[in-house]
Amino acid sequence: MSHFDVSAVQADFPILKRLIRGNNRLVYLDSGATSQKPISVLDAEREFYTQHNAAAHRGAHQLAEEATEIFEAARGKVAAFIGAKVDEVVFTKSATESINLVAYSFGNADLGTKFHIKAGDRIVVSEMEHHANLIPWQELAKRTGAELVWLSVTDDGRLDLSNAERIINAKTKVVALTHQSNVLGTINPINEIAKYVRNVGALFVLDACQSVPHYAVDVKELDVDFIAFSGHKMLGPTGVGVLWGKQELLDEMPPFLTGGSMIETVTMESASYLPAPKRFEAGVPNMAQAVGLGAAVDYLNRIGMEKIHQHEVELTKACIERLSQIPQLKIVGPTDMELRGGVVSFTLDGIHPHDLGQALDQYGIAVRTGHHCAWPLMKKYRVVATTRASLYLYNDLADVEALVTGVERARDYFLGR
Amino acid sequence: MSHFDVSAVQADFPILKRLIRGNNRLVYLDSGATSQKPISVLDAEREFYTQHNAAAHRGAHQLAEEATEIFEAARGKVAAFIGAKVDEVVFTKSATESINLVAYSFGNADLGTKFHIKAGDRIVVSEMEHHANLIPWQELAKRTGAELVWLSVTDDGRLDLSNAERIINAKTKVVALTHQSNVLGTINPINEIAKYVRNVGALFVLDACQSVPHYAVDVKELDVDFIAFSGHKMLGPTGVGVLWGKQELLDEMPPFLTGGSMIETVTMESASYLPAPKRFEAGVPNMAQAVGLGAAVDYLNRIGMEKIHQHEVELTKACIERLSQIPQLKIVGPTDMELRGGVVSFTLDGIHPHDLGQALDQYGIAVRTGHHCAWPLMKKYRVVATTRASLYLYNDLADVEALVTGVERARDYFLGR
Amino acid sequence: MELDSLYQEVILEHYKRPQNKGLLPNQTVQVHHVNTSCGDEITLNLKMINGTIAEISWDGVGCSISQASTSVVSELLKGKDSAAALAIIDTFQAMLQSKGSDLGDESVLEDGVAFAGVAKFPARVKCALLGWMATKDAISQSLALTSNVKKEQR
Amino acid sequence: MELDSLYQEVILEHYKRPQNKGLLPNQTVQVHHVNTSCGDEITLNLKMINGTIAEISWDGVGCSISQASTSVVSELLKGKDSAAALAIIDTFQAMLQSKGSDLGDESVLEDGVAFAGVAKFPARVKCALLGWMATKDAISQSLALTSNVKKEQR
Ligand SMILES: Cc1ncc(COP(=O)(O)O)c(C=O)c1O
Ligand SMILES: Cc1ncc(COP(=O)(O)O)c(C=O)c1O
Repeated sequence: MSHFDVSAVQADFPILKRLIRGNNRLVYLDSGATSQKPISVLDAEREFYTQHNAAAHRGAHQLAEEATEIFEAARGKVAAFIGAKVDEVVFTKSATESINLVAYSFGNADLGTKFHIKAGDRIVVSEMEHHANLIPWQELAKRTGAELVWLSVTDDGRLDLSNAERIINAKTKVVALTHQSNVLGTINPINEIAKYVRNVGALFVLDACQSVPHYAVDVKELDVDFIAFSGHKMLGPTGVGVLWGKQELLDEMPPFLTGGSMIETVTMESASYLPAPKRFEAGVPNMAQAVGLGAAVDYLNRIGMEKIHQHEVELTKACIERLSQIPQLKIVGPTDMELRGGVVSFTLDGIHPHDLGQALDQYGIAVRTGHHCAWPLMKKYRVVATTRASLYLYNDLADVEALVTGVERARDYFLGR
Repeated sequence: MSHFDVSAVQADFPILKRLIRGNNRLVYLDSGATSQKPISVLDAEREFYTQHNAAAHRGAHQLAEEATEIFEAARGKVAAFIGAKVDEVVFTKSATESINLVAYSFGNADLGTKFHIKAGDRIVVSEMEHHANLIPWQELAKRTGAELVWLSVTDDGRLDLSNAERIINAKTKVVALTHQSNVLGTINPINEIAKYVRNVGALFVLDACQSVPHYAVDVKELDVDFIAFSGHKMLGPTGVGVLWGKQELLDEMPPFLTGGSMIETVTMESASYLPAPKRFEAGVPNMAQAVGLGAAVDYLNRIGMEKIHQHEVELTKACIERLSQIPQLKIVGPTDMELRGGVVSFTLDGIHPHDLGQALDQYGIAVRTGHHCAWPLMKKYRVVATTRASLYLYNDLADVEALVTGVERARDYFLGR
Repeated sequence: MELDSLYQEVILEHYKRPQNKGLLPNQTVQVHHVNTSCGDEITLNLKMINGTIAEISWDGVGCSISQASTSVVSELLKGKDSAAALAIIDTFQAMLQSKGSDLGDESVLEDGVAFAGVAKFPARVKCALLGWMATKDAISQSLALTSNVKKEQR
Repeated sequence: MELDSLYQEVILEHYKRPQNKGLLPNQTVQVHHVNTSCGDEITLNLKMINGTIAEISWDGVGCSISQASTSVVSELLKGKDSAAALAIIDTFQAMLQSKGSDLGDESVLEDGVAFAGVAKFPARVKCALLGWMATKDAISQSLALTSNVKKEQR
């Protein structure tokens, strides 16, 4: 386990020194919900505010020039991180906004354009989607009369592609899928699915919330049209997300939010719009947050995404192995490391996840319990909720051991009495 | 000029110590675009990240509990600041999003509900709107077939209400107006206009971007239905805005962004939604930014909005008086202090605002030049652009003097050669 | 240890042997409540006779706190009239929202005071309230039914 | 002083006495360009004769930089053929986007080198390019016209 110096990484995250419920070391295993932030990200934001703060793209004075340059440099960093062109990176407030942006923009598209969705068209999602990549499509389907159809999941937590060709049929205009499930840890075979999508000429939207933070993602290699992810899950600040889209698509799509800084000309009657990314960034942007995200990307690059991935794979493997030794425990999701990320969901016979999570919290271990914003998936697997441990670069084997010991203690606490 | 200790205030804003274009003191007169931030706001964000960061409303562990509590406390502060109930405060990413939220939500409303807009209905704005409070309504009108109509401005920069009763007629479903013009400084007589709006039973949306940061605004006194404003213009972080709406309206309106944390139940086919504010806050929220905005509100309260307003009125008065002594200079907007805020736009004969702004920047003075995202207003007054100085609590008479001297120097530089 | 202050013996008892679990027929009102943040669900049947709670039966899935607290409320309110029942529910709710300052009146809440510790865990307050809010809702609905019947009779 | 490095004498000269300002008739192509961040506008007429720029005339409102630079380009490209004109425009654009490292070749850009200082003021680069981009657009459109005519003749 020497891909990089994990204890040096831990030292960069001040919150890891916190004591929980009295005197317990914080064992943070909830990075799938939101990651912690290194000092360098906080410093980048502070430096922006104390040295360069002004409205980017809106002033000719020195601070405004500097703010513009630093903000655009952050865009450049994010673009390079995912192998994109700089103008293909749109800053949003979150992955949720990114996906809604695409769905609303499609909904705004004129009849006859390739984005227009109408009754008879089909939108395809999957049973393992986070609500953020499900409900916007339900709503778009409702508004347009299109049909919402989905790929199922198999009992071992994989996407069922056996009927993919029937589901992704000629009527299909959009396929919206998650890159990695935030519950199961499953990584979906995007290039394979892309073939079905391309065959029918549909648009492919990828929810990359759980992939971009954890392993190298290159949009040129993924054969998709849009990807969405959040800054706060990849060491960045809250309040910033990213939509990447192919330039020729972004430049043709109708805008979503309208207002200042995204217009070409405006009269009282109507307005015309700038090309992407500005077209989709109405208003004074979330400058400090974009800058913080740029610093997060610098941090991840300094460690190296390949090493981070290796580290997480080893930890996850250990985590699954050790948890599986607890007789009452059932892993929900794949138990092999083939196409699998560092998210481990499980149930414990006779103990509700809420109670388990509460006990773990008492020992300083932060996990997520509940439906994980993937309620249909819970119903599919006939569980009310699961307990989820999610790993990141600052976790180590001691954290995994703490989890396992914690689960055993909790079990004995509830079932032993 | 002793409403409060301005130099003590200045000491709280580290950026004011910056030197510009060599060795000039920064004279920041662009707070109308974005304000500077006191250390206490930056510290509040940092403390959130280094002590309590976790996904609010999504976890049962201690950090998640703390994050939820601190985030909701910020909502409470903002609510108290504008005299609202806590559940009436929706955190958005910006005023631009707040206004778009309302427009899109109306657009999503079912036929028969009070928010539904259709062909034959009327949406009323004014000629002095910022693009953020104009284009969303143009687009809504386009999508629904409604008619967009507007109140004019008079030559002296006031809203022309002489035909208000004809403009705001029985067909009118929405009136969207700015509280204070970001170009002219004009404060509109909202209570007076509200009478026309109430007479016809329309919904009243107020763009409070330039009012809430500068003087006490109480939503109970304003007879409006929604107000929108941005955190970054009131000492808060970028990436956070507010929508206030009457509770009974917010609870009935369809959602805008959909995704996690705003749902009641979800199946593959459809979802039902929580009441406001959660209904309108899909996804992991901009927690640190909301917390920073809470700290900004604390800071403003510590000085006192009444004192801040008095201070700005005196500065603005001095600014208008002194600028008016420059023969080539023309103020665009009211020159008396009756219903007027601290934004002063002007033109200088023979010198384009871009050139003037450039020269001022060279002397360390940051102003805004251009159309100020109010292009139709520029056309109305037959100017290409104006130069705008906007004042805030950290400005003083020395800043006003610097501006006047700077304008004179610039005039001599361009016209004297 | 703080975990014990949350998981009182009484709570774990009710969790293991929940009272009135399993829906009984002939209810006056049936309600279905969901804890939207975790997915826990409860269905509750309320049978009123002459303005008095004759029977509360329920079914559902949930954590120990929500199961035990539903068990407690279903026992506690049996035989009470609507007004008294609603008052007790309010007392319970106030205790849970007190952040730990209100330890509950055992003469009113009986086993319900065991949930006083939950108030210190904000994320769990909803669990403890799930069954109680369902009961409150059911009582309100049954009152509305009665007043409708009365109106019709007039 | 840095202001002088931006506002070179040559620029202020052109600003005060702009060349070819006022639209001439009989243009091959007319274009209208806007600087979306400040509202400056320009209309430009291009007259081509046998693939050579016979005349550039223009009108519009704008700052000294945009007015002067349009004046310069309208003089400089007169008599050049399309290819040469486009190459000169590219050279100018490269200089302005160099952030100050490219001082411009006076033998190619003539008065245009006076705008080298603008490259250090990113917000003003668009001003200096407004007339040049309009000219580039007009030349491209005239080339498209010619090739369409040729296609029709075939
Ligand atoms: C009057 C007015 N409305 C709306 C806005 C838009 O605010 P933001 O860009 O923060 O969304 C601004 C500021 O730019 C403004 O001055
Ligand atoms: C797979 C997936 N999609 C979408 C989201 C939504 O991200 P956010 O809440 O940051 O918008 C999340 C995280 O919550 C996620 O895990």
